[in-house]
Amino acid sequence: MSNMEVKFCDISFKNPLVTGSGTFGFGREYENFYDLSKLGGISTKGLTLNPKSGNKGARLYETPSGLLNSIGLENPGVDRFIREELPYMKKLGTNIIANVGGATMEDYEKAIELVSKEDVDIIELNISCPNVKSGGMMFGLDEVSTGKIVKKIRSITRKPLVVKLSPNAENIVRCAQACEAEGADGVSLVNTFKGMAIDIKSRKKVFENTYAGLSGPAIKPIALRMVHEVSKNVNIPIIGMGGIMNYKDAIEFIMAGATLVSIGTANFINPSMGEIIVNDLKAFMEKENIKSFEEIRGII
Amino acid sequence: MSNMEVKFCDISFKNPLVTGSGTFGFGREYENFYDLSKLGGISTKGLTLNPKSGNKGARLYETPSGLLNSIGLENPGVDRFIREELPYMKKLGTNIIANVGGATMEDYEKAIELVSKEDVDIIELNISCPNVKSGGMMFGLDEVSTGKIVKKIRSITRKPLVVKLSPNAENIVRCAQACEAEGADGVSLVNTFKGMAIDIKSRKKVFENTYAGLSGPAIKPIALRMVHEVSKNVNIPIIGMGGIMNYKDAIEFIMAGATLVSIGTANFINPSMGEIIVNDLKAFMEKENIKSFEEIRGII
Amino acid sequence: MGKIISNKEISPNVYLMKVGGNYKGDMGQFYMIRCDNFPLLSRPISIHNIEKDCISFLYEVKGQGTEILKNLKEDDKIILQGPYGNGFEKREGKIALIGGGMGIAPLFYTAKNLDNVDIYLGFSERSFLEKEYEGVCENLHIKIGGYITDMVDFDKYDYIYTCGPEKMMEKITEMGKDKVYVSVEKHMACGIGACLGCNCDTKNGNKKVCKDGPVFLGEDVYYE
Amino acid sequence: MGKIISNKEISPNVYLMKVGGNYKGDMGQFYMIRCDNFPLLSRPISIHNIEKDCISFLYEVKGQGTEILKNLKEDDKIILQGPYGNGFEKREGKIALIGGGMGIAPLFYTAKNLDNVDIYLGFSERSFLEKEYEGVCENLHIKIGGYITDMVDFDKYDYIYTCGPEKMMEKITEMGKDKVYVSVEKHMACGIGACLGCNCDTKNGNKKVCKDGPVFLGEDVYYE
Ligand SMILES: Cc1cc2nc3c(=O)[nH]c(=O)nc-3n(C[C@H](O)[C@H](O)[C@H](O)COP(=O)(O)OP(=O)(O)OC[C@H]3O[C@@H](n4cnc5c(N)ncnc54)[C@H](O)[C@@H]3O)c2cc1C
Ligand SMILES: Cc1cc2nc3c(=O)[nH]c(=O)nc-3n(C[C@H](O)[C@H](O)[C@H](O)COP(=O)(O)OP(=O)(O)OC[C@H]3O[C@@H](n4cnc5c(N)ncnc54)[C@H](O)[C@@H]3O)c2cc1C
Ligand SMILES: Cc1cc2nc3c(=O)[nH]c(=O)nc-3n(C[C@H](O)[C@H](O)[C@H](O)COP(=O)(O)O)c2cc1C
Ligand SMILES: Cc1cc2nc3c(=O)[nH]c(=O)nc-3n(C[C@H](O)[C@H](O)[C@H](O)COP(=O)(O)O)c2cc1C
Ligand code: FES
Ligand code: FES
Repeated sequence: MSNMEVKFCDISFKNPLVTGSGTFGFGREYENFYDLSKLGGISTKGLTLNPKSGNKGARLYETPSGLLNSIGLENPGVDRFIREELPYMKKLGTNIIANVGGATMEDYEKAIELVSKEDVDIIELNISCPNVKSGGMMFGLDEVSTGKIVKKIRSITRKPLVVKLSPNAENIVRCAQACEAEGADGVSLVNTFKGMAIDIKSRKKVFENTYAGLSGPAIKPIALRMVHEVSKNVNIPIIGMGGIMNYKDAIEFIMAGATLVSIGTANFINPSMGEIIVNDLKAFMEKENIKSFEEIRGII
Repeated sequence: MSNMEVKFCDISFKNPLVTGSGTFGFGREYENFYDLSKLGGISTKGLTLNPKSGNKGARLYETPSGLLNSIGLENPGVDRFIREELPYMKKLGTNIIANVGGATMEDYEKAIELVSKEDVDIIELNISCPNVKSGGMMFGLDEVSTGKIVKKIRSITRKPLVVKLSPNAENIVRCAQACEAEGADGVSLVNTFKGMAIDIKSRKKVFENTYAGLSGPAIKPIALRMVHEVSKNVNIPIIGMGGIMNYKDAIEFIMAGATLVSIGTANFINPSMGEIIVNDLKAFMEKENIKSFEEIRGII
Repeated sequence: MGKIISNKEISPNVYLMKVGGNYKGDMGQFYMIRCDNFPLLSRPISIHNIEKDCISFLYEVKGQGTEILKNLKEDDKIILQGPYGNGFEKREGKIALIGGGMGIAPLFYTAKNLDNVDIYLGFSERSFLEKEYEGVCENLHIKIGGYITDMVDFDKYDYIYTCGPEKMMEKITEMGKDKVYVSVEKHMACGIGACLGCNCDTKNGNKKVCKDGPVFLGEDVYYE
Repeated sequence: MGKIISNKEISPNVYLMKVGGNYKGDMGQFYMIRCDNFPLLSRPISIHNIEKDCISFLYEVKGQGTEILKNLKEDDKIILQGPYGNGFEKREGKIALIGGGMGIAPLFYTAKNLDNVDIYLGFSERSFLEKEYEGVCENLHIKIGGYITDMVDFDKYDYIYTCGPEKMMEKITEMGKDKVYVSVEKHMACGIGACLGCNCDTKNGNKKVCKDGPVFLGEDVYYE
């Protein structure tokens, strides 16, 4: 009998599939499509200390097999998350990963302090959002600043701490190593790639911020390579993501070394994608006679 | 009247479209499809001092809107290029860009010395091929090693020198700046992104080298962003490339700051693509009443 | 998964597509439509009509997604997700429906579901489906070229429902004030309120076109 | 740009597609086939037959590309680039054509262009097109399951042309030695010798399957 359960940061996940931050809200929008307790976990929309109204102008642009987004971390802020969303999420019967972003170190600290008091399973420290000007990503671009923020945050929370890494980092392996060195319990990768689009008719850039974040199947080969590289160079577990559209992609990430896998853009293609992939993963395990994902994790 | 001519490194190109190294051989394979004198230029298959037989095993893998390749710089070597290919190319009536790669600094130097004596218009120093183990890319990953090799090569050639940059570099802007500082006449970007693929049935990596290079429309939004970033930070001209599939993409790269644009993977989709895009660019200029590409270059 | 019943070009580049099945939906709602893996995102298309055993969509071919739609033939498969969004409400009183360009698409089903409506349709070059629209309203007014707003006596109506180019809807809002409800268009990824990509800036803060809209009180919307 | 004349499933997952037009090609050559922007690469498919006003392809549905082919209907458009490659040569003498699985595809047109051939076809589960192949050869031998090589008396033939799984072709080369010509399959991007992606390692060095092949002297090929 196949058992889909995996341990990640000492927490039990009923299966390795989680939904990616910013693509699943707080779950509400998907509850009518399937029973969300089927998921291994849900990563919340990126939270900041104070509410954020997000970016103006175009927020989406489709590219070949990819999606550029410039949402700009629109979110209700940590307080309202705790009051209005978390109680709902707790009833869903799946693990909650609170994704926290920020513009300044102080914001990060305060937000993490507040979230740490709550009943969330994991904190995902987002230092990789390319869509807010003075925001997250600058902390995640090199191992020195990554190490610094992880050290600080580690000192203020006892929650399992996962750091979400940027594919735009100078060297994602060294960033992951810095996370490990400073006591992070895991890393998640990748966030979106910094990309851009130009409207040649109007001769203007599509996004007010000029650059936006690229996600979807287009980035999968690169994301998979990054997960593989990181997994060979750190001992903390990985949440792998970037263009996963079906169970086959998910298995590739697991074989490359990911313990959990996350779907982002795929949720937009079909709101039931989470359930579909969980079912397909189960079927795959059975067909291939895999008893536990440990058997295939990191075998490449 | 629209004039497609552009100056690049003081050399006149009849139009901004060149074909990308490694995707156009030495032109021969395309001569039956269209009159190659229609092209602004041709960048040769990456040349190394000695002949190379390339990589074993799978060399190609299709991804959503992308192509992973692991050719491994198969080429006849500089000598045979000079003897057997260059005389043919000289007759094509288009500019010749000799793309030169290498595994050691010495190889680079010798190869460049030989090529410099020949009648090629530009030397493209390839420090960004992800597909040879001890090869080119390690020179192009950070600005220090980039600066070093460019300095050395600059001292041994008077040919216009363009450095082909890697999107896998830690910071492509700083690499470009290092090229400029050391006297390169231009930069070309991007080479392929390091990616990977796994065959979940056989539970094996697809490529013997594990990683391969991703090209095609999937990478366009990222490549375009890199060209834009670089163009805002250096004063030497740029050959822009990465996923250009039609004249619209080409115009985006020009608006982002490229002087020349190069098509790679697009040649595989339709061997006449070079001619098609040149014609379409011409039509676009006329329709939009653009007299010279200078009017729109770098306007974003 | 639906099956195409028919897919006809009714005017240059404009298609009317019928998909078999028992689909639901209110006036002004839309479906997210796709065929296969490509293009990546589904396309939002308004409900043009719902009949007993089929739903229809009226669309213009713009880019890759609609190009693929246009090539669908009888019996081909199509994926419809929906109905999504908050459409036009059923209100008492005399209502004018004003459509410009492809904005006319949702007004057919809207008219069918309302009593006492007049329809104003503005086309840039040529009109189509006049007969059909005539069958679902009291008075049909058609204008080809120029401003459709020139034809409307705003005082005659209790409500104005409009869909079309933003400039047109902005103008109508100016003229019709708080009587006007507009159907807003934004690029969408999820269609269900999860991605926050279809943001519409309103007097009541950020609204999601796919979930809070596409129909909003005209005066609430900050036009771009 | 060609137009589909017909596209029929002749056995589970195996389709015979006819495209109208005056196409050229020699036996064992192939076309690079695509429909639209997706998937990115064209698919190499052998010439199955060429008639006065049409060309046909016999293909198995494997993945995304062939899935799209399979959905094509009469009058749909398709893009054919070719003919490419060095196919089977016209040689004097008695020739055996041995096909395994979809490797049978090019052998029909090959047989049509040769005199004095016997055909051996190996299928894993069920056979198809027996009648058609019977019409273009002296003797048709069919085997379902097991090894097709068991049926062939290699001494009887001056040449052996084969196309099918690599293991089969390797075995045939072992048995038939320098009489054997094999048609090699590799993933392709350009189809014209430019990308160096379809490399085949041979005793004479690197060869491009798309340009130097797909047909090689069996003994020259290093099987994987
Ligand atoms: C709620 C809603 C209802 C709509 N109803 C209809 C309808 O009934 N009939 C009709 O013809 N059109 C309708 N549209 C517009 C239609 O969605 C676009 O024309 C279509 O998505 C264009 O897709 P494409 O692939 O042909 O064009 P592309 O330009 O290739 O599309 C690229 C991307 O931009 C998006 N996009 C492009 N134009 C628009 C647009 N105007 N609005 C939203 N997204 C766009 C696409 O969805 C896609 O993600 C509606 C839009 C919305 C938001
Ligand atoms: C010279 C030549 C002639 C061929 N003739 C025929 C034929 O007549 N009938 C037929 O059914 N098949 C033929 N094939 C195999 C056919 O090209 C593949 O089955 C097809 O490309 C699979 O595409 P897909 O999108 O369905 O599969 P996918 O697995 O989705 O394809 C993904 C990628 O892998 C490549 N690929 C997958 N399998 C093969 C393969 N076996 N050979 C080469 N590339 C592959 C595809 O071209 C594509 O680039 C031929 C191959 C070659 C090289
Ligand atoms: C619309 C959108 C919003 C996102 N918002 C966030 C966010 O708030 N915080 C975060 O860490 N990642 C965010 N991401 C990144 C995703 O969680 C994920 O890392 C990325 O999209 C790659 O995965 P995918 O290709 O499966 O989408 C967002 C992605 C998208 C497409
Ligand atoms: C099959 C293949 C071979 C390539 N070989 C080389 C090479 O020898 N030297 C080089 O500088 N770039 C090489 N490239 C990179 C291309 O020149 C180009 O930089 C890259 O493919 C991005 O452009 P594209 O998306 O238009 O293909 C190769 C690319 C491909 C796909
Ligand atoms: S389209 Fe995703 S929130 Fe509206
Ligand atoms: S497919 Fe490109 S060389 Fe053969």
